[in-house]
Amino acid sequence: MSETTTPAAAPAAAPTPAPDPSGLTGAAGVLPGKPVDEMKAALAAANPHAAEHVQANTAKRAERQAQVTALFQERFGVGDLEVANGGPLIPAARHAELARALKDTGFTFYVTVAASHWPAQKTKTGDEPESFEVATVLRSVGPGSLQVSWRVKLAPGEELDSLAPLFAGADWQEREQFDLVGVRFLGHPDLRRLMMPDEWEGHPLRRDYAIDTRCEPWR
Amino acid sequence: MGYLLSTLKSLYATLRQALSKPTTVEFPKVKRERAPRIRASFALTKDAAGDENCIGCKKCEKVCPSEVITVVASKKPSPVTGKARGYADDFTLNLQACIICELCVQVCPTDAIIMVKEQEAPGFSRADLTLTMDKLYKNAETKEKWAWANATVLGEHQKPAEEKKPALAPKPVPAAAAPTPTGAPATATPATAPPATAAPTAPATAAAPATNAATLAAARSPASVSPPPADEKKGGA
Amino acid sequence: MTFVLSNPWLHGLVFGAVLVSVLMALVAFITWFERKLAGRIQSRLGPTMVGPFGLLQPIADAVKAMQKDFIVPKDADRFLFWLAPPLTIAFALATAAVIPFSKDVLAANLDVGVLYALAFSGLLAFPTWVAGWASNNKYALLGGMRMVAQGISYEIPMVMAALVPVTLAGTLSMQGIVEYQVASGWIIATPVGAAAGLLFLTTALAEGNRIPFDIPEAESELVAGPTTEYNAIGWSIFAASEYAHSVITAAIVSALFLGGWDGWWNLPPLLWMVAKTGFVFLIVTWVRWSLLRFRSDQLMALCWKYLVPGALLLVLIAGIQVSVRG
Amino acid sequence: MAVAVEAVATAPVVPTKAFVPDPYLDLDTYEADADLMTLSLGPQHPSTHGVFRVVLYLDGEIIVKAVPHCGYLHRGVEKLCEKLAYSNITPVLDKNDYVAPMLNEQAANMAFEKLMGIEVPLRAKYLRTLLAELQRIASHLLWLGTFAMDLGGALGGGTSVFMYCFRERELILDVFEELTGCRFHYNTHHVGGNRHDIPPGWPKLVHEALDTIESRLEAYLVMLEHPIFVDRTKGVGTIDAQLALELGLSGPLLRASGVDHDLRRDAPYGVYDLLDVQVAVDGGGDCLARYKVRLAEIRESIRLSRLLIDNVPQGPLSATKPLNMVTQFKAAAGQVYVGIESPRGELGTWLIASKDKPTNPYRFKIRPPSLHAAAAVPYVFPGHTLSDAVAILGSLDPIMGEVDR
Repeated sequence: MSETTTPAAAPAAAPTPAPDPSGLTGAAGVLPGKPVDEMKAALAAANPHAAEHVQANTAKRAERQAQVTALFQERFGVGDLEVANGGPLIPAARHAELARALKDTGFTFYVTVAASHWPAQKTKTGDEPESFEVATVLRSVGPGSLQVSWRVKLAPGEELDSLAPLFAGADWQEREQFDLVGVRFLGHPDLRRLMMPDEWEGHPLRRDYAIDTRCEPWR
Repeated sequence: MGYLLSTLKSLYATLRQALSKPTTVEFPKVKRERAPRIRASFALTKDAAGDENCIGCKKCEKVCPSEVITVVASKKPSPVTGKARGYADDFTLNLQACIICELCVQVCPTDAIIMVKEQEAPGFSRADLTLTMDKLYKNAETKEKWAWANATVLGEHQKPAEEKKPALAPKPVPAAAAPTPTGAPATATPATAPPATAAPTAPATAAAPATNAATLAAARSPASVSPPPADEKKGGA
Repeated sequence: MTFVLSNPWLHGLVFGAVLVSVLMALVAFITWFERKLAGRIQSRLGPTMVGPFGLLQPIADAVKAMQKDFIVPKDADRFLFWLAPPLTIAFALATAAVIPFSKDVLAANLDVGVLYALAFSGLLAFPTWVAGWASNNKYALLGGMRMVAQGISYEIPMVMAALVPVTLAGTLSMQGIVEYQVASGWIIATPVGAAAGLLFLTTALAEGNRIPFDIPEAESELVAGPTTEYNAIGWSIFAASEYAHSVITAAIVSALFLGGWDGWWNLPPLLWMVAKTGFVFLIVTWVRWSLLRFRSDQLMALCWKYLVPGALLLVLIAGIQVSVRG
Repeated sequence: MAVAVEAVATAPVVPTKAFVPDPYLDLDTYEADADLMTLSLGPQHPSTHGVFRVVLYLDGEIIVKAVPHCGYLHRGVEKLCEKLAYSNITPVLDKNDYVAPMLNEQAANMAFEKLMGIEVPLRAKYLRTLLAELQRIASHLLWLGTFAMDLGGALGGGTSVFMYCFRERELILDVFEELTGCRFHYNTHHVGGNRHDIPPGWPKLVHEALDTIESRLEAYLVMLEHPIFVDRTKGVGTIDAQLALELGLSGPLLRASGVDHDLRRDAPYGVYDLLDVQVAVDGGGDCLARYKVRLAEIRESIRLSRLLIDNVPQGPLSATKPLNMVTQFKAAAGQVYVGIESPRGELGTWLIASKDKPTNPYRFKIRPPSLHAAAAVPYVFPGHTLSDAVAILGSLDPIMGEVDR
């Protein structure tokens, strides 16, 4: 264990702190560290294959990326993938078809589904009706693992067909989204609430839920 | 047969562990050595001239994720310098809900609220666990209880690259004049031993917060490899 | 004094009272010893607070257990629920009657001592099952069922392993076996004796459901097996009977295989008997704190596929050895 | 030992057991020898590692159907995070996967930085990778201890291994205490980098801890390589590659089923692109394979940590000014997903920011790897006995704080 520093000798003289063998002087001091290129050289020496992995990743990922953009381009007529915005908007009817196509091109790993509630609001471009947005993320497995995501905009009460028949992992995630945000999934084997008790009414993660709590939700 | 052989091996393994020294200590009698950076409880500091550091800006109240700090502030003439400045009339910190995330210490502009190394602060009633203002100031009495971090030191650790000025020669602090409460962040010595109370002489760690800023800046500059010996300026005592 | 010794009723009564009180004190000490040993094995201190080196810890536990309220679950079978703990401790202590502590110091010098001891230790499965059945809790029921399955199936190899010293010594009386070992060397020294001793110890572990055979009260599966619904004095009686049973089995093992009170350097025979029992109990506890647990079907497979044929083989060899020796 | 993905993934799914587990089995169509016994494993049960309830339908002692119920530890973290500013979310997230808090902080802060377009300096990325590897060791050690206790019982050999693992994990917690001051909930990551820089004596401390762990690990692993342990775990709870991928299992569970996938090597973040991460893959898919994979990961993390602690680069620790206002970090509108490799699998954050409230996330969805481990229970339990169920649940290692959020 480290021991704290030894107390100063004489208060009058400038107490030079005795060098603390554990080097944890007052623990505010900082490890200077090595220059960056020296660090990179040391790591490269210890990890010969690191560069190989990076090339393999970039090559495989570029190939997968090309497949995905091609898929979106031809079958869904979607130009850019709007990665900054979480993926292109896909009509609700073609949601399962896209998932099936992506699974065939190698995106076999089901990552997550995230539903969000967008209440009606008046924006500059005219007032938007209330809507729900369901984003789904899939990932390809192995070197060059790439994640692809797309979004579907739903009117309140509209149902989205479930991915549970395709991916068994989607079962619980979709149940959680139904429980917390209230988006129903068509064809889901047993759509019950996952977190809340079954007789709970209301969906907690909606923007209009529990606004009147003690602490106003938006500080 | 395999069962018997590996049973003997397991027995041998436990025998070796049984013969080695146990790692637990009898806790109440023997205290375990904690790290210098341990974050346990809180304290409010006073500056060199004995004036309260806290100016009642309520930044800590806003930043606290679990909303345990409540501050009642007002403008009053300062008993030491006579000028009117902000003071906290009532500062309560409810330790029951505090998650020790150290954000209040970080955002405090005048290094008023700091953490102390006190190992554990057991409370036998809810009132014990609500740190009122006098408890907070009493916590700051003995210097070696101070933890390592206050806003300046934490700020030093997180200073982004471009603002890294070379290590300034530390501005000699005139013993008499009290540094202005805001205090220039880089070099002012925010807190030294209060002259009024017969505080024990400042052991090395006590001076640590004062010299840390300088040694840190020095240590940070790539040129110097080993931190320089503690600079000549000592907190006035 | 002689009148007491001569009248069988009074003899049994006095000796029984002495034996039970000594055993219960021993059990108290053993709980402390086991917790200290387990602590050392797990590189921690074990009880240190209560009394010097934590020696008064068992008394503290006993007092804590006594002053708690004996809760009976709602629609449990009240009479059976209350009956199970006393029955367990009775059967566990009953086997102590035949243990030869020294030349003439034993409670009952039955000439069917071995049979009596095995019968009572075999009976232990019954009250545990009663506890499991009466406490109206699914985990307890499962634990009780497992206890019956394990208790009965491990009874057979245990009896056969005990048959080896009986055939070698030619008598069923414990005192007789010890005298045979005094005359012609400990049974553990002979190869067949050693194998039988090891087998007897393993089955004794299973009988007292100690690790690695503690399937009935497997904490991580069945919460606490048949003793789930018991608290306070009920549970501590179950724990005491488990410790008492393993001490007495250690005593039987040392009597049958390690030569009972036979020892050199003319130390008092009683001291030898206690030392051997302590040594065997140390091994049992040491095994307990370093092995994992079987699954119940593996347990049965081990018993019927390996232990029973092995025991039969040993009895055969012992028989041949005796007949050859003439 | 890495098995090529294509070979395994396309292998035909042959029901290995005569008893094909059907999670949505309709009980009255199932003709049982005796009438079924419903047994509720949890929510208050010694081996459910947290508040998790599985209703088991037992035919004799064989499980016919398992219906898990979670949500007992649901604290509404996602709703709370919608109220908190970006700087305040980190301390709340420490409590999600309370066995590996460093990884929770890292995942969330990486998502904030990606959304706000902040580039973290090299030293901060380096320190984050090092802390992640140390935390992986501590998390796997805790799993090893609780797994041994599940198989060995609370008053037996299992507890000895549990105590040893906790004694080793203590060393890592002390190392974190030297750096951040807290043993468990550190709040040491913040948007743009880390908050606590490395004290000068730290590398020596880390080396001591790693050497002690490595030497002691060999000492008591002999207690686990015991035929009883192998009997209890071999062929128990087998998940083949196809089912593992479909279920969305990730991390050690996926690699134990033979799929060679590790985000640290396949989608490197932080300083992992400079490192050559040896990914341990075992085609068994049963509890023993999961044990072997996690053990190999402990050794791999020890190797990586030793390498990293010796070459800490110079430079600043944070790209943003130290926090002085709660509304210091603002995010433009956008949605982003970032996934990192936590000891339990892919821990991701789906973050939505909106223009009208830039200081708080609009929607903050956390992708917990343990949710998929818990969701695998109805696919794996049927066909096993009750004691196997406990072993499988121990090997799947769901952390309820993360599942329920």
